[in-house]
Amino acid sequence: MPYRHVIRQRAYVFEDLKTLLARASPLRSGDVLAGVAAATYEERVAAQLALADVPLRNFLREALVPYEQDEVTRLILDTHDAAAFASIGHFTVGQLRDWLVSDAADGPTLHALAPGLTPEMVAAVSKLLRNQELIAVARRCEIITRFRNTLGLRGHLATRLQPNHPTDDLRGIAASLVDGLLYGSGDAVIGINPATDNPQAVSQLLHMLDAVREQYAIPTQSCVLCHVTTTLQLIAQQAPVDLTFQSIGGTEATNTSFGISLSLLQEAWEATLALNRGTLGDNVMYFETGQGSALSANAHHGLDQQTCEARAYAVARRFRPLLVNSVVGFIGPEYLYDGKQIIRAALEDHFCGKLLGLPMGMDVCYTNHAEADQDDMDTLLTLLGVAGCTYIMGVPGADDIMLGYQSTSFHDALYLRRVLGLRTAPEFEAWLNQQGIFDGQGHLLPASATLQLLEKLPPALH
Amino acid sequence: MPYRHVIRQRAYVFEDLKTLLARASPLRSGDVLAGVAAATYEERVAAQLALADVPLRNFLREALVPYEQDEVTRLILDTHDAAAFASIGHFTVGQLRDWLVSDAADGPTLHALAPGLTPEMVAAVSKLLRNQELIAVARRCEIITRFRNTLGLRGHLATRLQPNHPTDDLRGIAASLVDGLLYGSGDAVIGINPATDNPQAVSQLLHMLDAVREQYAIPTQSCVLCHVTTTLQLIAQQAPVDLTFQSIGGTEATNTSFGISLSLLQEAWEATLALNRGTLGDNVMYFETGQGSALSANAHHGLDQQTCEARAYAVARRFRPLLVNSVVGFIGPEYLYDGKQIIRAALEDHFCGKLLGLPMGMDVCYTNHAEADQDDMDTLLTLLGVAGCTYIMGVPGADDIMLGYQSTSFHDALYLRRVLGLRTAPEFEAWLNQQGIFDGQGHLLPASATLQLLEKLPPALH
Amino acid sequence: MPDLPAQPSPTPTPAPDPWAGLQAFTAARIALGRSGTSVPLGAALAFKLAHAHARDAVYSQLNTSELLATIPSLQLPTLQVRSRAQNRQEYLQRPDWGRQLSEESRAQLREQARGSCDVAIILADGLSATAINDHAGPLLGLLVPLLRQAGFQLGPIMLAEQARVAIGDEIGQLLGARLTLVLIGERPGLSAPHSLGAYFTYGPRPGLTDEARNCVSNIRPEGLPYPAAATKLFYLVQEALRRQLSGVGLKDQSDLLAA
Amino acid sequence: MPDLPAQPSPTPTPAPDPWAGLQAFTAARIALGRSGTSVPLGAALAFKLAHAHARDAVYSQLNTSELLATIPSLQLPTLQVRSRAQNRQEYLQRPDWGRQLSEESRAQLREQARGSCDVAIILADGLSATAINDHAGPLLGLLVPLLRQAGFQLGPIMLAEQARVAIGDEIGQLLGARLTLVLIGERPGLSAPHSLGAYFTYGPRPGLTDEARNCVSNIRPEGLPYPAAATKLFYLVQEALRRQLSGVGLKDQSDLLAA
Ligand code: B12
Ligand code: B12
Repeated sequence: MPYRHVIRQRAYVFEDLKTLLARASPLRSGDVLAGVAAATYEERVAAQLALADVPLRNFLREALVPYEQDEVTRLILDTHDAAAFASIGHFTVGQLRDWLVSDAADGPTLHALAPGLTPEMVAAVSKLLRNQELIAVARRCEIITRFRNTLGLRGHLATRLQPNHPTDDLRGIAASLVDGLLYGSGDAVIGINPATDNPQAVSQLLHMLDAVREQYAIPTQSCVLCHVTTTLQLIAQQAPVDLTFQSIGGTEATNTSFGISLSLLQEAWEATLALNRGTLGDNVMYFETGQGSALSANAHHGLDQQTCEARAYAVARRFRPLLVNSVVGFIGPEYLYDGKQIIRAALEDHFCGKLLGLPMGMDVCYTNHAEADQDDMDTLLTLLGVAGCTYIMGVPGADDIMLGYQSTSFHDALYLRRVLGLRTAPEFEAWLNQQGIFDGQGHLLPASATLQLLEKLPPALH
Repeated sequence: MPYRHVIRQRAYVFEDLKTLLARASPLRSGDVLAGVAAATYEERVAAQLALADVPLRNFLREALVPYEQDEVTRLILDTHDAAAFASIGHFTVGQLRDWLVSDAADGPTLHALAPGLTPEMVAAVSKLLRNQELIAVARRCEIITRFRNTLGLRGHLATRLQPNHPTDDLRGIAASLVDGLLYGSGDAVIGINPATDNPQAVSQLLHMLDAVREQYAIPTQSCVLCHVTTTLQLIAQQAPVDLTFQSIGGTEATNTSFGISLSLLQEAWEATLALNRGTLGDNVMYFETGQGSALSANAHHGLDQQTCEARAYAVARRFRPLLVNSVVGFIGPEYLYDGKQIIRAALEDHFCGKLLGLPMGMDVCYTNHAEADQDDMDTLLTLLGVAGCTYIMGVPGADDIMLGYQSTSFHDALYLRRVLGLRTAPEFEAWLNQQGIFDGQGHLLPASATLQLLEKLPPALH
Repeated sequence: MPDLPAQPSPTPTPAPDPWAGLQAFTAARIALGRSGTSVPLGAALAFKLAHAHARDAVYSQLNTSELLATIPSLQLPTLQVRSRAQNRQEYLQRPDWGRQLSEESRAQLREQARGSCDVAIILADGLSATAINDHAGPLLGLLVPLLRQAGFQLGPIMLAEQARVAIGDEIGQLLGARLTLVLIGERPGLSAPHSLGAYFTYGPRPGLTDEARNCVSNIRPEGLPYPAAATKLFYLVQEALRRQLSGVGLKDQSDLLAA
Repeated sequence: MPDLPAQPSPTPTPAPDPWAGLQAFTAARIALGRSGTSVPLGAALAFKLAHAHARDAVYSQLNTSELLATIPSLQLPTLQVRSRAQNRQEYLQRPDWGRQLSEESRAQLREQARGSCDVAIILADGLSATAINDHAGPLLGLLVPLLRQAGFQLGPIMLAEQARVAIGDEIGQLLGARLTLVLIGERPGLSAPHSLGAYFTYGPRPGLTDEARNCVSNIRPEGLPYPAAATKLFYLVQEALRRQLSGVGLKDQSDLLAA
């Protein structure tokens, strides 16, 4: 069904909903690459004006990727909660925007509404929001998940400790891990990207992480971010898997290019749940997403990349994950050209994830072929802190020596907590206090050689 | 004296301190235009490395603009407080950086240190700081000034109500003024940029503002931002001048191009002080600055624009102003190309002003020939809120219909106060509560036609 | 987790501010209403559209043929010059070039300019050529007769492309003008993408800075209307020529507008 | 206002972290110390310099002449091809072009390729040509003999400029290769601006996506060293050819490294 808007005698016609969404998207390189972006600023605003008038119900009627062709579409439509949707079922996208920014849309209301929202509705409304509104609305959402600690509490900011090493060397990883712990990092998860997909190597990493966690009784969870098929294989071999990780996308074809499907994820979810290793809760999945992956795999069906991304959150929420994050600047300038585009996309992703009810963290990051630098990351980091982001990454000195990109450092998290008065997960903070790492006020104590952790280093470092 | 640094066998030589500072500056269009920017990223880092090793004392020895030629240089060196400087006199620029970011540099210590810092030292160290550090250090500074209310208290954010009109129409201005007050704006100052420099028109504006303020007993101050010579003339005519405004620059030649000099400012200061109109304090000057004005007037002496800007703060602090703000994105892309450059410059200006002890506000703004938009402003606004910015502008709908640029709206201030828990100046907030505009918690009440202000509009609107 | 209200949420149409009536007094974006701390969507999108259009105005071009067709009615010769900036891109990046004549234009002026004049009027595109296209004709239609009646000798009307205010300094010197009056497109605003500024300089010569000039700004029907602008400019130019100065020392004492 | 301490402030030299000894175990930026919540300036500037250099690496170019001089020692013919992306700018903006051969290269391959082979090896600049310049020679010096001894028939060594991983799909098909092995410059990191990735695909043909390939990454002396990389790749390629598949279904069961 075509949509239209006239500006100064010029009629803009958008042939269908997905075209309308794409043209209404803030400028970014990936959409230009895909040939779906608005050609002019005026056209973009025309699309936003037309989009504002689209009834939300249209999103339930007009699937952006055909129902028959795509299991993600089927998931979205089949699990849509009509009862939750009822309260806003008569809105247009523009009315949804005006309601979302109003005081009526408080945290609990948004939380109850989440199952009634489809990713496409959320993507659509995000295109009508300015950065400040993406921040202000997202910060009202409190999405709490639990495994061995409590994540997502208002006023808290967690970190994934990411102690990667180019050859998965156990000592190298343990060294970064200890460094991170001593800087107060690791409440969201201690998660390693393995350089290799060798199951035996992954298994060794899992055992090492588990041993460290047990040795120091750290109230957190660990994860090795290998392919889900490898994790499944290791679960079968009784490896100590806390969380199952997988990169996911917003279309079936993207997921195929990642070598996964919903049923594979279901299988992995069930297998991980069955391990029953969580002490406080049973959120056992960890997903990563990021704008651009669908287009990169030529699996975007003419959708803009932000809408594809929001659809990935529908995949994620199916499995009640402990953690989700968008690796927003990770892929490169092909999809998000510079700091400005990375910042905008990050705020969109965080907003969309939170509105859909996900425990949304962000990898505040960039690659060396992008037009971005640490200043952009400081900017984004600060904005996400204000927006109530659930967690960020903790990479030694912000330089991931295996993945070849810059993320946030342990220090960055300290900065953000300090200027915004944020705390680590309560169980983890208690542990940090007890270890003599934090001072009881959420601040690092001066480093001392007499710390328990240093006096008795993990065996891997002997 | 030349400075040097070798990177991979390549020796970078910087012929003097001003060249070193310019090469060490983060990239911006104005420095490229002036031909003083580093040619490559590597050269920029080399300059920063060399700059880190420069003793602070060098800045007292090596004037960037010759002492004989420039009264701003003379002001800086002649009023330098050697006693305050003593505690850090043995530092290099790099050590100053490491000390500034440390916990030792708390608010009171920084405040006491301010008279010992020259603008050039502060500009130099800012070039070594990332955005997050510019934010974190600036937010420790609490610079309090008073005229009819108290500005700059920690946890507060004030606004200048800016009700401009293209023909200085009294009704048009009053309409915007009332709109602003009803949105809680105006505690920093109600300040009009007059479209004309006609003294009689300015006088009418002053009387109108004063009448409104008296009628509603608003605990704030007013200002018409005409040229200082016009204000002086009007003071002589007994016009109700609360604050004297002037645009200032960082070199004598820039100020000459603005038609001013230090002695003229001194004369204006004394004349304004003599009016004795402040009830809570005697800070009576209001200054605006902005990177690029020196270069635009060909008055930069080969300095980079950020160093020139910091020198303008030395001019400002001489006169114990109530308010200072950098109109950071106001001039255009010739000097700050895009959102990224505007954001960086804004954080630098705010940091430098605060470190030098000034009540620093920021005009978060851009022109339509710059590569920037509302998203960039939301970003900058949020960062400045975290950085503890003293005040921002309040322009109806963010669109200044006379100056032709976009600044912050009344709504923007509401957003920022809401997400960061900031308040208006206490005396002004009490007035807003009493008027039924605020709810006692710092939030706007639903607009009602029965507000005192609406029931009895200013005479200009009859 | 609280249940959602069984009732559908009321459709959010942000209430207009009770003082919307004040909008009659100004084109400023007042009484916008709000939803939470946000501007209602309608106003937010209108703002964005205006931004798109203001950006376009920066790239507008002098409608030279129409201007050349109109001006002769003023019985003044016209000359076309360009600054050293070759295009918009250069213009935006090199304000210094926008203040200098191109080599060709300089040579041309050296050749063609003879004698001297009291006032040289320059129409410069500045940041909004639309402003010149729309307002220069009507304004000059009022101003030129006033100047002529007062006995001032006028130079040719110059059309200057990719020009900044200070280009008048070089032009004025080459024309031997006692005073230059530069009409220039002000940077486009959201609500006024075509506002005209007028800057005059007594004793123009390269190297002057802004303290040596005066400005009358916001000339357009919705701002300072043509008749008021013409009278004001006439008054000021006359004063400048009489007192042989312009700039900070010369105040606008005309009360024409204040009336 | 408190007075400043009469004593000069102690010179701020942020103390090293007591666990600085752990730096021996990893090139990661650990035990940096801190001043407040900031990284000490020395480390911060070192980071920035590394960023400048990593950005330069993106613009490095294949040292074709040296590569062409080295490879013959492997007794294999070489061919040079280019992707559809003509330069770095296009390469960065059009990843899809980086996956396709240029018209000329396609025509050239169509002409010159005859017969078939088991393994076609492609050296692609990717995001860091330096990685190929530095590591392709040494790695191939170990890997080619292994493959040859195992009796695999090797295609010509292809040098591909402005290329992405998937360019191997089209090349492999044109060469009639059972499997392609693409050695490519990984995106440069701060600490490793020259890391090499190896991707192999069984049954290469245009249109495949990444689930159909395998990857061995971080090949460089400070990462996965040449001998280990060669053995691992040899093991995996052998397995792929034996089991006639690559991608998610093929796991790296070699314990070579884990040992
Ligand atoms: C960028 C990247 C991605 C991007 C790719 C999208 C894109 N357009 O670039 C995203 C985020 C989507 C991604 C996803 C995954 N990646 Co990845 N990725 C990388 C990274 C950081 C850089 C690659 C690079 O520089 N390529 C060179 C450029 C010039 O070529 P290109 O043609 O543009 O890049 C293509 C390949 O890199 C390919 N690709 C990316 N990752 C993977 C992984 C595998 C197994 C394969 C076969 C191909 C592949 O995608 C690109 C587009 O086609 C590397 C780390 C490194 N240091 O190299 C890891 C890396 C290659 N990925 C890895 C993994 C494990 C994955 C996942 C399987 C994770 C998961 N559990 O789901 C997924 C799925 C990959 C798939 N089958 O599609 C591992 C591979 C380990 C191994 N030896 O098998 C690496 C080494 C990092 C790691 N250790 O975690 N990845
Ligand atoms: C940009 C600007 C500035 C910038 C100029 C720097 C720059 N490189 O652009 C800065 C911030 C430095 C500035 C300063 C001042 N400005 Co101013 N400025 C403007 C603005 C917003 C736009 C001008 C424009 O578009 N020019 C057109 C472009 C294409 O030409 P340009 O050659 O690039 O621009 C030159 C002139 O604009 C000139 N200029 C700028 N302001 C002024 C003011 C006067 C009196 C003069 C003679 C020249 C002048 O500076 C530019 C560089 O040479 C106008 C508002 C408007 N709607 O026009 C106000 C405006 C022209 N400025 C005004 C004033 C009052 C001032 C100050 C005197 C304020 C003060 N009290 O100090 C100072 C000092 C001016 C001086 N003598 O140098 C008034 C003039 C009122 C009047 N009728 O006399 C205006 C109309 C705004 C206002 N109402 O407040 N300004």
